Amino acid sequence: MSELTLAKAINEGLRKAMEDNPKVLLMGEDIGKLGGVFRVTDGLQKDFGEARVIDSPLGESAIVGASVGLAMRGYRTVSEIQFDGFVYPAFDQLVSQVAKQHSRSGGRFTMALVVRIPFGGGIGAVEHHSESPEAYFAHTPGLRVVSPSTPNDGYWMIRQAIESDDPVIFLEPKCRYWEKGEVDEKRAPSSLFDAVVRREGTDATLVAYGPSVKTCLKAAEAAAAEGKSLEVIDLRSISPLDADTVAASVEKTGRLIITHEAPTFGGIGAEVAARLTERCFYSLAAPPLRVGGYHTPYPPSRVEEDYLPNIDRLLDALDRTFEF
Amino acid sequence: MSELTLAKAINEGLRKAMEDNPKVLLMGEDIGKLGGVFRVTDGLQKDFGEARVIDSPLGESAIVGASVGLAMRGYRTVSEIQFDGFVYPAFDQLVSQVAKQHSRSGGRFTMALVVRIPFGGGIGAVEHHSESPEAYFAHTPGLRVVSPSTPNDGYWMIRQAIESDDPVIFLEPKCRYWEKGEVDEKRAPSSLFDAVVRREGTDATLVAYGPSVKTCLKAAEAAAAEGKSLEVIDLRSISPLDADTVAASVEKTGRLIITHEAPTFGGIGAEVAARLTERCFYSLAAPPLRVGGYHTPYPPSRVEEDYLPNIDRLLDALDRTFEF
Amino acid sequence: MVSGDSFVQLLTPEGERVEHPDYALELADDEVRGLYRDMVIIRRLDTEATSLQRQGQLALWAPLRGQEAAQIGAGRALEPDDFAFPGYREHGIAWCRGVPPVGCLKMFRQVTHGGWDPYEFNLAEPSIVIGNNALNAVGYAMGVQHDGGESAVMALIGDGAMSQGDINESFVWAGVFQVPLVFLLQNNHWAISEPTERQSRIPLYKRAEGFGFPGVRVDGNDVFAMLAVTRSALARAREGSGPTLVEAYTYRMGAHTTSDDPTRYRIDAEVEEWKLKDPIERVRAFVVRTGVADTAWTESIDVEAEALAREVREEALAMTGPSPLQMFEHVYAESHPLVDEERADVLALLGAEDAGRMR
Amino acid sequence: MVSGDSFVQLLTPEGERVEHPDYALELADDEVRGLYRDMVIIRRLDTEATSLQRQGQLALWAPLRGQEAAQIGAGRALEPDDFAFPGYREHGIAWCRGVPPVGCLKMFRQVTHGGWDPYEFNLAEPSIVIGNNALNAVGYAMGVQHDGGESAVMALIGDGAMSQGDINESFVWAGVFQVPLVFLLQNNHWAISEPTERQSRIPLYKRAEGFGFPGVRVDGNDVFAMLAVTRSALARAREGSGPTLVEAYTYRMGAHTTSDDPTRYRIDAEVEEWKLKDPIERVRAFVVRTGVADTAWTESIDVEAEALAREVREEALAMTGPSPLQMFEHVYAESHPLVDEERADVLALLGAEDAGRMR
Ligand SMILES: Cc1ncc(C[n+]2csc(CCOP(=O)(O)OP(=O)(O)O)c2C)c(N)n1
Ligand SMILES: Cc1ncc(C[n+]2csc(CCOP(=O)(O)OP(=O)(O)O)c2C)c(N)n1
Ligand SMILES: [Mg+2]
Ligand SMILES: [Mg+2]
Repeated sequence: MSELTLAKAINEGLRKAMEDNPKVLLMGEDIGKLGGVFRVTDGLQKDFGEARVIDSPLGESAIVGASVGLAMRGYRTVSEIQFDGFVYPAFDQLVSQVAKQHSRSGGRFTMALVVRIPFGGGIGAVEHHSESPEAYFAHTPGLRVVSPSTPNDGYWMIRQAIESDDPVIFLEPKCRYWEKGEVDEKRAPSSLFDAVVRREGTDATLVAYGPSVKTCLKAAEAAAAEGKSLEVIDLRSISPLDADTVAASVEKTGRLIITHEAPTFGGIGAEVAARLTERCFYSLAAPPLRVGGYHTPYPPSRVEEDYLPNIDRLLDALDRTFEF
Repeated sequence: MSELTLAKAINEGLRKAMEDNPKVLLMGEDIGKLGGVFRVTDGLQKDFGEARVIDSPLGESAIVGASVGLAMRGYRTVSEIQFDGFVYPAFDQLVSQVAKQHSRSGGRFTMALVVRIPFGGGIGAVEHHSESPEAYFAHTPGLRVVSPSTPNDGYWMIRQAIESDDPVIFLEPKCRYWEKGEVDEKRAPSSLFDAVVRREGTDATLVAYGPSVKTCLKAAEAAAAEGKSLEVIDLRSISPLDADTVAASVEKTGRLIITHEAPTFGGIGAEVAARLTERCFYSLAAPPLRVGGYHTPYPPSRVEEDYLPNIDRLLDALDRTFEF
Repeated sequence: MVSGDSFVQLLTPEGERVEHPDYALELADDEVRGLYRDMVIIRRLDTEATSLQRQGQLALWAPLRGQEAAQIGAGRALEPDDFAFPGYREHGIAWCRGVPPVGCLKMFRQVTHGGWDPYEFNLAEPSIVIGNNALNAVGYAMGVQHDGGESAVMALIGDGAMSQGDINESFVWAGVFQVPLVFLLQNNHWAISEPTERQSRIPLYKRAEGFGFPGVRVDGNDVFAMLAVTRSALARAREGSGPTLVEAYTYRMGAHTTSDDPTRYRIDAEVEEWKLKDPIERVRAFVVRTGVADTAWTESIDVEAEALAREVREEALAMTGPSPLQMFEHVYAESHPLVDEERADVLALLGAEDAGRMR
Repeated sequence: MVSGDSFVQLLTPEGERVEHPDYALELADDEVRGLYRDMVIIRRLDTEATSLQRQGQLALWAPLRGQEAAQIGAGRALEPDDFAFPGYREHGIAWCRGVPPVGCLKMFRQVTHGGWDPYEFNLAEPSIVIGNNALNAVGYAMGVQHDGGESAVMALIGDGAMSQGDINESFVWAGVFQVPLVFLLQNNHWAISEPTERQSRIPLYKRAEGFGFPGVRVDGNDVFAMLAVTRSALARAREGSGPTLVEAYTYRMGAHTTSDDPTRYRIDAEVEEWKLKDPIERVRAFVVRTGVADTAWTESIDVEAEALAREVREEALAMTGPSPLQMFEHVYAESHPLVDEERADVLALLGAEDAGRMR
């Protein structure tokens, strides 16, 4: 048991994975000497050497494209995309090779690789440093997409992602990097792809992942003060989606709100809403509501508080679901 | 009035746009001398010259990236991506520049450009030639995404897309390229972003776009034989989404089925289902159902008939919605 | 040839053996006969596949006619432990790797997206997305390097591919990490309808220098030169001296694919001119004149090729598509609830259809 | 310097004027003073912005310290009609284009993603995504070409950017279409924590040759050489002779950005060595020794810079963020139902908050 920040917890998880398996390599821009711009890989090159923690040339397509070849050779790369907004040059390799090589080769090639991406806003950054691209990946068969919301999950999920024989897009909520939490190095909390109930409640279900989980927990606090009991579910895995856990909750509460920072239109919230409506149609007392980013480019961070789902917007949605 | 194939209708629309506006340029791989692998730009280089119909070097990122610069200089490019599966190298330019330049520049730069993409399956092609990437673009604020399903729409929508001051992803249902239909060069059928009711009905609403519209009409025929009256809506525009037209229908029928070739998970169907459920909650007699591609890479075309939404799958969904 | 630029040639179009200061080549007679046989056979198989497509038995075919020497020379330079990343036209490379001829037809008949076990032949499946394979090859080569392995890697690219970002990034990485990789560029003068001049105003092999590794242009229709130059490039790679760009200066005699119509963009005169540089004819002239083989033997090869073609045709026609349910196999290596759920849906649907619900 | 490779220099670090066969430069005294003034002012403004960030007034700042000559030399070579595509560190270029100094701070204060009207100054907004701007520049240059225009275009790129696919594709296109474009590469030896050697084993300017156009390396800390070489490259572009890659060999004296910690990856000795090559000092030495200006004048420039810095600070502090509703402006040029709907939602929400619904 130790108290770690999310960034440090992931760092420890990476270290453990590298100790356990010599085939694990880290690759990315500035991850070695610098330890990554968020220091998530801090100290790893010093301890595992430049051959296993590779400061790569620039070029996201190359980082991911090379990871594909290394996977074919039996290595397990954990590559870092420096910021969410810089993953798009790698989109072609992710969609055309990472996601398809396993099925194209009839299961012979295994794409056991992880692509780490610090994602989301709320840190007052400049453009392209606050995006939430998860829906692009979730809509891509062949990829798995997960996001830890706590240090304990950060430590365990990165290890589980590395152990997975499938490619995992590992989305790290950068605005939570410096928040501390208990990490139990002894016992994995649950499987990589299970959603967990972070707070039990009876009146409505709030579904979130990554950075938005904490926002939901705060909103649940505020709602409790108003006599409303909210259940908060942390999806943890965006693809595959643990619909069973959400359905169980919705059947209990009859009300569903999904939130994420990514634009609402065409976002994960739409999938959760559509899927759960089909599954729990008769349990729903109101339509699932979505609280997400707006249909605009991520705005200058001076106004990001107004763009990001916050407690007020969640409570507003709550009011609307109860008004139904 | 003339009877044209969809391919020829788009070709005529391009020709008209080039005649009307000298700033319109065409750019892409093999679009000039060859006239495009689907001959959609056939004859245009001969008539407008190599300076306006540009056989470009390979490289989708360059094709779109150069279009951005040409737009800044006041040109209106219609670039062709040879096949859906080859648009991903351009994804970064589309998401980071095409979609954002207008707002980044406070409205000074206008991204008046069109990216034509033959999309979808059903033509017995090899890998990467049958994909449906529309959800990626629809989830990207700053882009507009449309798809014609008839020759008349092909002729008019390409002209309207070129006239639009916003960037338009123009998805051409390649399996319909050779189907003929009436084209009325005199009167535009409707605005570029309106959905239209292709067939009126009272029992359930089928929503589709591009290649799937015809499949829905056939399914409606078959259903009629079984005494079920289906309303078929052609979205035409995927983003923005004409929710009003769909809502009006759903309030009438109480049942909604959305179909597309793209994987169901995280697809446009999810957005339509979630949005309409919120809008028409009390009118819905059953949850909106989705009939889409499966969560697999597009399969070898020998089995594409089993992957693609077809009449049977639509009728099966219909049975399920009525069983609710 | 672009701007009177020269290339490495060891066998003239007339079948004259010539020497090159940097590339000595000693070939035993049976090796020469082997190269000839390889080329005759893959050309015959290529012709057979083309006609199978014409008869509707393949969805598509990408003919290699004209590029036999480039592929056989490069393919025979590879050692069993080497690993290659081909494009969609590399039937000659596949042949050299030992892939059963029909393997190349599977993807074009669309019964699969693959065609063989990459690990059995140390040959990845064809990459259709231009450029992707070169970066994958870089990664594989980084792995070989990390293993301390002795083998080399080959990435097969085209003149059009040279304009793709991925290819140039692979040059950057290969140069920086000095990986054991040979970029085998078949400059067949066309990227579908676009001539090489549309991709570069200067010879393509010169691109390599700017990335810090050597580039060399070879007569791509000269199987001896292709073998010699590729061998030395692979040797360089294996000994840790880094990557090489080998430009095989050749010509695509046929259509880009069976759906292409070259008459729209190129003149016969050009094709005729290249016919005189045929990769097979020059070897035939050489072996007969030097007595390495007689016409009886060359005819026996034609017979063998004929038989193989018939065999491949039968195997091709026998290839049946996968079952619908197979599309759910290998999407993921580990179980995935959504895939399982959708597989069950299809199963139910198929059941329903069998139950006569078909309309 | 990499492998004893030479560069174009017209003014030594000691302030000695030297001649170069290919690049003659005649400068009137006031031109020389102008260049000196430019450099002193942007360095001072850069320092001011850095301290503003330290004081929490900017989200971030990308210091140009050390690259003043590269940017002023290149920036002053541009004609008003020319159009430039900068990165995030090009404050000196912006200054030369006439952008009010505070313009560069707007994006870093995050009150906007832009900072000026691109058409007013013929300068695009900074491109943050490495590589994108070079392809946009190619397209703009194609437009100039199509217009039959006389102007040139400049794309500003870095040593790290040289590894990005987009940059290399822009080289392909620029070479093939011979567009009026100058690639101004500031090789400041670092891409955040990665030395130039991580991007290429050979001098970067040599990359151009392989794409069919000239590359030249310049002493990037010599404002005279930068002006002369960039001028001739731009002239070449305007006269239709195609693109040029100009490598300004310089050094990033400060951190990559204010969030960076260079002590983690580079040694002081290197920085100290480059201090001796300071771009401003050598001009100061030159003007004073040659009598182009006296110390009284140089001091007056310091005073002017000081005043400007104060002005910029005040303007910066006065910059208030946009209203939340502004994020919905200019998402599209034409009306968009979803954007309108969401704007209305926010309006209602803000109303509700004003109505004291805040928790
Ligand atoms: C990224 C991408 N863009 C476009 C295509 C369509 N396409 C298939 S082959 C081809 C031309 C390739 O030319 P080249 O590299 O010279 O190879 P060749 O066909 O001549 O062997 C193009 C543009 C593709 N396969 N991938
Ligand atoms: C596509 C992309 N990947 C990663 C980054 C993160 N990043 C910002 S600056 C930088 C280094 C750029 O180095 P260089 O091109 O030399 O420019 P310099 O900062 O030295 O001026 C990186 C990797 C980015 N902005 N864009
Ligand atoms: Mg070619
Ligand atoms: Mg740099």
